[in-house]
Amino acid sequence: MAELRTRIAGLEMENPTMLASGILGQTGESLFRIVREGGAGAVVTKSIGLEPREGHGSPCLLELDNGILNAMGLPNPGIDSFGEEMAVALKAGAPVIGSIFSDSPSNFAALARKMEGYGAAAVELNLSCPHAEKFGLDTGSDPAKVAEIVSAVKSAVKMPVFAKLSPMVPDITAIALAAEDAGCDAIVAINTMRAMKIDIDIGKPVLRNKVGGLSGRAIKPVGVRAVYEIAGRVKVPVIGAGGVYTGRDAVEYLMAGASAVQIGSAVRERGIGAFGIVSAEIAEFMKENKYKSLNEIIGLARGK
Amino acid sequence: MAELRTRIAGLEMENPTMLASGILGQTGESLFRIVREGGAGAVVTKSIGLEPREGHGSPCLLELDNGILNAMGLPNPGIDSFGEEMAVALKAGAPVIGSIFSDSPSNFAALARKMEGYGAAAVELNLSCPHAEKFGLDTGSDPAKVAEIVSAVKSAVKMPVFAKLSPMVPDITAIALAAEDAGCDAIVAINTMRAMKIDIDIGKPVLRNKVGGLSGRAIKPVGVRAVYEIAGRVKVPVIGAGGVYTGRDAVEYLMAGASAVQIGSAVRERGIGAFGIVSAEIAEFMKENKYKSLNEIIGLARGK
Amino acid sequence: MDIVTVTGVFNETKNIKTIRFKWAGRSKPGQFAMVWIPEVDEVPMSISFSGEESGITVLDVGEATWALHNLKPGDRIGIKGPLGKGFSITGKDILAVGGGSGTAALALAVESAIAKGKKVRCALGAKTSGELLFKKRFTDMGADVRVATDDGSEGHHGFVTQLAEKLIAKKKPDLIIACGPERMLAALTEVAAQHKIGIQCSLERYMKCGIGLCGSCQCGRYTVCADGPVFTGGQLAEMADFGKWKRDPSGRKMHC
Amino acid sequence: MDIVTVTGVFNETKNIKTIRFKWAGRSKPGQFAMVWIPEVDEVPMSISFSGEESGITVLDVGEATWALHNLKPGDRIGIKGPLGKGFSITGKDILAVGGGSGTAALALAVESAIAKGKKVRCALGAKTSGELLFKKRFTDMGADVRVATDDGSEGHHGFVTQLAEKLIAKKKPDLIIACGPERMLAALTEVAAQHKIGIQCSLERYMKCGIGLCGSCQCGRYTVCADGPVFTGGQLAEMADFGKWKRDPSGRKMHC
Ligand SMILES: Cc1cc2nc3c(=O)[nH]c(=O)nc-3n(C[C@H](O)[C@H](O)[C@H](O)COP(=O)(O)OP(=O)(O)OC[C@H]3O[C@@H](n4cnc5c(N)ncnc54)[C@H](O)[C@@H]3O)c2cc1C
Ligand SMILES: Cc1cc2nc3c(=O)[nH]c(=O)nc-3n(C[C@H](O)[C@H](O)[C@H](O)COP(=O)(O)OP(=O)(O)OC[C@H]3O[C@@H](n4cnc5c(N)ncnc54)[C@H](O)[C@@H]3O)c2cc1C
Ligand SMILES: Cc1cc2nc3c(=O)[nH]c(=O)nc-3n(C[C@H](O)[C@H](O)[C@H](O)COP(=O)(O)O)c2cc1C
Ligand SMILES: Cc1cc2nc3c(=O)[nH]c(=O)nc-3n(C[C@H](O)[C@H](O)[C@H](O)COP(=O)(O)O)c2cc1C
Ligand code: FES
Ligand code: FES
Repeated sequence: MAELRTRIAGLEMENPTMLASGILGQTGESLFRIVREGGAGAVVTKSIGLEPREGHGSPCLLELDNGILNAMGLPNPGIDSFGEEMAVALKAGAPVIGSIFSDSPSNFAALARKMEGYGAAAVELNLSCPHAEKFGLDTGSDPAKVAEIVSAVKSAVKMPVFAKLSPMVPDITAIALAAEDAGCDAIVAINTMRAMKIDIDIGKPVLRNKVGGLSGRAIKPVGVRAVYEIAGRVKVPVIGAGGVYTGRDAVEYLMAGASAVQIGSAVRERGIGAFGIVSAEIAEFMKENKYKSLNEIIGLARGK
Repeated sequence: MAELRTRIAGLEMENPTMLASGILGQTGESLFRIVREGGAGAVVTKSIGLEPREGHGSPCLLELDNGILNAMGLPNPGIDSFGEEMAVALKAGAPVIGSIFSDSPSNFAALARKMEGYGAAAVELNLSCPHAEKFGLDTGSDPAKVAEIVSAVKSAVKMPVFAKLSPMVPDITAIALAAEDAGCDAIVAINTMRAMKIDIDIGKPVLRNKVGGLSGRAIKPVGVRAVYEIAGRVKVPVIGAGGVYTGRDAVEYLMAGASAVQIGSAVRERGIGAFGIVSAEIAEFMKENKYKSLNEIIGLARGK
Repeated sequence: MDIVTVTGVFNETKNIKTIRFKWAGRSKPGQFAMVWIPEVDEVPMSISFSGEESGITVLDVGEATWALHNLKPGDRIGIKGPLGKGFSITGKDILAVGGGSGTAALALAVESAIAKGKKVRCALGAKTSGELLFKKRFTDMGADVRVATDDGSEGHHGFVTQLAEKLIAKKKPDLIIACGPERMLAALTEVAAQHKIGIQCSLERYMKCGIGLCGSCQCGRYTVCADGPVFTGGQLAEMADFGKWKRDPSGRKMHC
Repeated sequence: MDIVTVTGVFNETKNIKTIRFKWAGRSKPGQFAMVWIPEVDEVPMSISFSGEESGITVLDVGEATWALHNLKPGDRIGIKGPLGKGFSITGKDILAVGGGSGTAALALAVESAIAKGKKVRCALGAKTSGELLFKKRFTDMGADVRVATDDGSEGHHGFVTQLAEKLIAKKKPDLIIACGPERMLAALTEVAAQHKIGIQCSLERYMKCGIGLCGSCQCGRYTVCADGPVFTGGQLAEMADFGKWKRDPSGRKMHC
């Protein structure tokens, strides 16, 4: 099997697949299992805020023909009770990346400090939730605000800081560059896209929150484009997300310039084993095409 | 059959389906045929600029699993030779909406004046091409620039002015409101989303331009959301576009608040008859659910 | 999601109703559905009737269940499902233990076990006689039904777990299947372990997505909606949370 | 799009080569493909060989066709197709008229007509003897092949349309199928009309998408890639542009 071990912003991973934030990442035991049974190279926690939040009402998730629509609304137990989950998750041995969200640079910094204290390998700043007021796009679409948050977090912690971006902006590279200039260590792209489903037999939006975020197959072409554009401009590694279901999807992101991929929606279809399966498929593709290392693939389509 | 006749910003349409800009809309005869044989209630021309443009090289269009990716690059014969096409198109009897693109308010105004001279029923401002430098998103994502262009065009022509918007912005309602405040008579949403496809067996982006615009099924949830949000804020009619393949898709847009829908990518699967077929399916849905007029459906999911 | 039309709403007890709807979901015993009541809520419900007209059996405890109780024939609701993994019935002599509305989760299992010629005894528990669910339905199916009530108004006066112990003492079943309050299930699991009887319990945890993505139903290492809701005694033994801790909608741990 | 591996590149004439590749496309006679040469271009090409190893037959006229000529076995190209509507062969006596590389579009039609036991005569035209395409292939298939060259180096000295008229005069065919320069096709259509013979011509128009969306191949009311590329004499008669006007990549009208 081709060598899949990789290192991103200092994090050692057995393979380039990570659990995306918000998928089963709320408890220590589920994170543990996604590493040990699922085969993930790293896991990102559910986005955690300062206070407990119940999130939006139900229905908050809907399967569409070619994607998943969710409006979870950032439910989370609050940072203070998350330490015990982290402790369990860390036992799995893979890097645990703490995802956090907030509405101000100082609160982001406070959350990051706690995550670092809990033993997170890195922190991922959710600057891109498309359906939670005040906690997402308002901030994440403004390069100055993004820079401010990244700076605040960088000066609060020693661990690597990842910025997770939304595709709902006219120029995602401007945001990525602002994050990089402010010191961020990796860019994650993309979060879900603001979307909705109306059930015409009922005549109403299905989601209780009406509007949600679209993930899965539908957004892969947008995610690949975002990674391609960002990787052409920043020096820090880029982590791809959006519609990775198979090894071939992952390779597409890698060729676009991603150093690793996150997997979320695919867990519905492929189970928590998705990470191991996708990794095996990447290795198979590499073998068939005689690639020896991930580095030969990463950025290949950029003509590097 | 349920009554499908409708009136949008003064345009009388036999049914609420329109040809979307850029699909077969480059010649008078094709526009004529899409009305007469295809059954469209109105047609929008290919986006026309001041000078002839060849567009991007090939491959410039690709079918994906759940959408179409194109980077045509706004090829067009230039406004001066478009009069003869308009003359032919107008003979079909349905409203012909002239789509135009440019890089400055005064050029937009000049183009609109010519379109009006050619007999266009309305002009659609393409403020949203995601893959043609200078002619799309830079302008279309800035409310001030959008307002300036709409104002310039409004003072140049008497016919209704439609603004066609991109979803690649954090807040599409802000752009729609700017367009409305500047006097625009209808909003069209959405244009394609910046996206790409890398062929991993070849290891290269497929499109010659690398990046293109995603249309079709994949973008419907984003389009419906955009229409829902815009229709909740503006008073002018909204025209929905993005992934309309069936009457049920059209009804979803109508319930979100659209007064009409545009159809583009679906022509690949359903042929130029798509407009008549979709209209018949809308009528069938209305009959089954005992709706008597389009007005009962339009905006229904908004709880109006 | 399927939009289905309600065909009938039937009283089962004074606070439990069955809602039947046109949906041939081919559910396996023990599976559930996420039921969307437009403009109200979406909640997990065991599928208690299958066939051309499936059904759910609902205890009114709050807004969503109240809205379900007030449905009328012709109303439309949304059904996502069938979801999760159900019971897998092995052995010849089955003891089904149901507490309150949890009995709904057992209905298709009892039905199919009897159809397959197995001997089925049921121990049903409720606060009071009038709240016993499916006593007649299970008896009509051919099950040997015994009941327990907290107030002693019918059958065994006390917990249904005690009744179950009595039935086990009388004759050891090959398999116990159960659904009800988690502490009842925890007690029953111990009983089963003592008697070395296989047991499968259907758990009810706070669910949001129902399809194994959101993580809100996590119990120990298991995702209840996707790995369960039915778990074997062996799996339950692994779950430190089982019978002790549950999680609220924000994911905080709370006592069961 | 399918990524296929080139299995061989064969000289047909001094400036025409056939590229074979592993692709069982089940193309009907007269259909075409959009052929992607990575990092170079994508161009429409008639499918001239079918079966497990399909093929295209390419006249070198510019960058893309030059790149196709320089492919080596093992190289990978992209194939979108089969696209368009092909010939529909009726009658017993077929006259196939090919001009230059246009003959490629006729190959599968000639092959299948002969396989169905029809009598096929071919009139092939080129500038000079060495540029005649598929003379041997069609003869080997069992067609009666006649040729015309502009320079008189072989066969009839002059246009292939004149040769076709001679063959028609000898014996009136049931159907004419043709592909070549549009003015040749226009002339041939007139001949067919005069003799009241059914005709089907395959048109070559500037194509970008190949699937009926972009409109660049529009000819009169027809979209050549989706409605064609093969059109009947009746359809051609409706197209005011046919043989007179074509469109450049920007959509401007130019003389053919
Ligand atoms: C797999 C599964 C199967 C179930 N089957 C049945 C059944 O067949 N019959 C039946 O009557 N009930 C069943 N339930 C319980 C049912 O889902 C809740 O009673 C219902 O959601 C209450 O909603 P409410 O708005 O009426 O009450 P609320 O006032 O919202 O809440 C009352 C209580 O119900 C529970 N609850 C609320 N929302 C949820 C939720 N989304 N997921 C889980 N529990 C919730 C909580 O414990 C809460 O305290 C099942 C639950 C699960 C997880
Ligand atoms: C349906 C169809 C089937 C065809 N089948 C064959 C075939 O079997 N064998 C063969 O040799 N040729 C065929 N052609 C013509 C072939 O597509 C062109 O010769 C080729 O595209 C030239 O590309 P180039 O880069 O080599 O030349 P360029 O230098 O780009 O152009 C040379 C000329 O080729 C034509 N051309 C260029 N690009 C296109 C295009 N995208 N679409 C149509 N014409 C174009 C134009 O007339 C141009 O002036 C077919 C064309 C069509 C439309
Ligand atoms: C149910 C669900 C919940 C999510 N929650 C979060 C979250 O809390 N924080 C975050 O940054 N992204 C969240 N996301 C976005 C994912 O992390 C990911 O960026 C997106 O789903 C695209 O990847 P996918 O197509 O593989 O799902 C969530 C996605 C889903 C489907
Ligand atoms: C091949 C192609 C060309 C297009 N050209 C234009 C254009 O010139 N101007 C424009 O405003 N939109 C253009 N669009 C966008 C469509 O008008 C429409 O907004 C979009 O495709 C979404 O609708 P659909 O999903 O029905 O295709 C083009 C789309 C396609 C697929
Ligand atoms: S309810 Fe979402 S994972 Fe179980
Ligand atoms: S080539 Fe695009 S429509 Fe024919």
